[in-house]
Amino acid sequence: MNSKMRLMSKIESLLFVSGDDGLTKKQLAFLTESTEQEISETLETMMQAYVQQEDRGIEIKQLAGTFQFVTKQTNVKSIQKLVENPTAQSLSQASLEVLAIIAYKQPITRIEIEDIRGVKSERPIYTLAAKGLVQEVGRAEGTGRAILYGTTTEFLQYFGLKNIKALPPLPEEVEGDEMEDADLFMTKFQEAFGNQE
Amino acid sequence: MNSKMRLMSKIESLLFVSGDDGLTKKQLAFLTESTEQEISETLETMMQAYVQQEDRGIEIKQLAGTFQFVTKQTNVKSIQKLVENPTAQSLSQASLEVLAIIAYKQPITRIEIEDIRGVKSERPIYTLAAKGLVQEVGRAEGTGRAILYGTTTEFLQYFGLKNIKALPPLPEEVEGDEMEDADLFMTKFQEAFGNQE
Amino acid sequence: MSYEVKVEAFEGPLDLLLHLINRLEIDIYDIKMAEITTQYMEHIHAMKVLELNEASEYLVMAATLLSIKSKMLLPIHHGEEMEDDFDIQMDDPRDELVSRLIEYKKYKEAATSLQEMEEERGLFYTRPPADLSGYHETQQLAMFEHDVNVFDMLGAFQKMLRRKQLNAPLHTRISKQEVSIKEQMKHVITTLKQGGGKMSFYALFPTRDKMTIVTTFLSLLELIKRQIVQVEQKDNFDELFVLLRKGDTESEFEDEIDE
Repeated sequence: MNSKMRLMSKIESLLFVSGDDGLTKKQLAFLTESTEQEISETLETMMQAYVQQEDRGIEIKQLAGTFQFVTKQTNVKSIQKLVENPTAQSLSQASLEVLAIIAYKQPITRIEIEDIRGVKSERPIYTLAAKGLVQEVGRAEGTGRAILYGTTTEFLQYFGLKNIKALPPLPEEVEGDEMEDADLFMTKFQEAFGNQE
Repeated sequence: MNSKMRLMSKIESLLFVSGDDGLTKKQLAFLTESTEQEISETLETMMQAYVQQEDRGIEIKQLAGTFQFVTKQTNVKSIQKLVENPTAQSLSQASLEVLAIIAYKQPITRIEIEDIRGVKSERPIYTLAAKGLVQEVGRAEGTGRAILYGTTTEFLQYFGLKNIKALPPLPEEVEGDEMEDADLFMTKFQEAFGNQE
Repeated sequence: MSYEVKVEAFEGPLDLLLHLINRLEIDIYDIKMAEITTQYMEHIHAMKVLELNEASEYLVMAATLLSIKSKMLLPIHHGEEMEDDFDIQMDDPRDELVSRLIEYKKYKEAATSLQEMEEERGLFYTRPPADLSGYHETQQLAMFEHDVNVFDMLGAFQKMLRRKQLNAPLHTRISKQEVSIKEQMKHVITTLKQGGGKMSFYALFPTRDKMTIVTTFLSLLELIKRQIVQVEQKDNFDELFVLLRKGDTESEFEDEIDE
C-alpha cells in the first residue's frame, strides 16, 4: 500500500513537470522503475480519485497514448478570467522570449522560433511587430518562402543599444565552466607549443 | 464546507496553469471571486494537506513573491531521469562570490565588487547578467556614472527564496565601515609603497 | 615546494591568503607577516601566476605583504621609547589587510550558503505556465509590465532554457551539426588569407563553443603537420602567431586537404 502511494506521488510529480507533452505508460514505468502493469493499475486508481475528489482542480487525461494533467472543466470560468486578465509577468515573458530569440538569431522564421520555444508563437510575434520592435526583413529560400524576422531601429532605441552588437552575450555562450575550460585549454596549448619550438 | 472544497479545486486549477509565474493571494482572490482572508485560510489548509498526503507528488511553495506548485523533493530522482543535464546549471565559485556580494550589498558597482574580492570581476558579472540573476538597477552618482547592479526575480526563483528578505543573514558583521576601508586601501597602499621606494 | 598547488583553486590573492591563514592556523587578527609572506610567495611561484589573468592582482598583494612586513620590522630597530610612540601614534600596519580579509571572508561564506541553497533548489521542479492560447477569443496585445531592459530579455530567455531542459531526453534529439576537421582546415586557411597570411593564434578562436575550439585546434595541428601553416612565438608568453606558408595557391590547399 505504502509503495503504491509512493508510486502515485512519483507519477503526480512526473506528469506535473512534463506538461502538455504528457508521458506514456512505458515512459512512466521507466522513470519510476516499475512495471507497465503497476503503472496501468495505479493510473486507473489515480484517474478515478482525481475525478471524485471535489477539492482537486486537475485530472488525468489520456491523449493519443500519453497521459497528462488537465484542469477540471468546472473551473473553466476562473481560468477564463485569468486569460482575460493575464498577469503582466506572463505576457512579458512570452514577448521577451520571442524578442530575445529574434534579436540573437535574426533573420529567423516563425517556425524556427517555435522550434526553439516549443510553443506556438504567432501572437507574441504579432504583438512585437505591432509595437514596431521587430519587422519582416526578407523571405527564406525554399518552399513557402517563409517570412524572416529581424529587429528594428526602434528596438535598439527601446533598449538603449548603440547597435545590435552591443547586446550582451547569451547565457549559453558565456557558460562559466566552458569559458574556463577554453582558457585552460589555451594555456595548455601555449605551453605545449612553447616547448615544441 | 463544500464551498471551501470548490475554492480549493479552483486554486489548484489556477496554480497549475500559471506554472512558475505563480499567483499572489490578491490575484487568487480576484480570480476565484473570494476574499483574501478566505484565500489565506484555504491556502494554509492546502499547503499542509499536500505535504502530509503521501500519495501527492506536488506541493505549494511561496517563491519569488508568488504561490507556485513545485514537485516534492522525495521524487527528485525520478524527475532527474526526465531532465536533460540536471546538474549542468550550477554556478562557478567566482559567480557565487560576486552574486553573494551583489545580493547583500545591492545596489553596488563593479568597482566596489572588485574591491571586496581583490580580483577583476567583469566576467562573472557578465555571466550572472546573462543568466538573468542580476541586472542593472541604476547608475551611481558622480563621474563615470557607473552601472549599479542588483538581483532579479529570477534570482529568487533560482535559489528558492520567497523574497529578498529570506536571504540568510551575513556571517557576523564586522565593526567599522569596511567599504570605506576597502576604498581607501589602494590609495593608502600606493602612498606607503611609494614612500618606501 | 612541499606540495602541489592547483591553479584553479583560488579566487584571487585574498582567497589565497585566507587559505594560508587557515592552513597555518594563524589568528586572523594577529597575522605573522614573515611567515605568511614567505608562504604567499612560494604559492604564487608554484601557481605560475604570470600565466593567470589575475597576475597583477597577485603581484600587488605580494608588494602589500612585503610593505607591511617591513613596516612591522621598523620599531624593533629603535629604542623602547620609540616603540611606545609607535603604539600610540600609529595603527597596526596590518589593520587594513585584516579588515579586507574579514570583509571578503564574509562574502565567501555567503557564497557557500548560496551554493547550498542552489543545491537544495535543485531538488524540486516547477513547470512553465500552460499554453492558454486556446482560451483566447480575440487577438490580444501583450504589453510590457514596466520599462523592460536587455537584462529582462535575457532573464526571459534563461527561463525558457530552464523550461526546455524538461522533456528532452525522451524525444529524439537532433544533435548539433558538427563541423568536420577538414571543413575547419579550409575555414582556417580562408581566415588566414583574409588576415593577410598572418594572424594571432587567439584570433582564430573567436568562438567560445567548446566543440568548435577543439575542432579548430585539431585542424591547426593537422595544418602544421602538413606544413600548410607554421606557428611563431618570439619569446615565452609572447603572442602566438599562425602563418600561412607563402607561394601556395588555393587549389593546392584544396587538393592537399581533400587527400
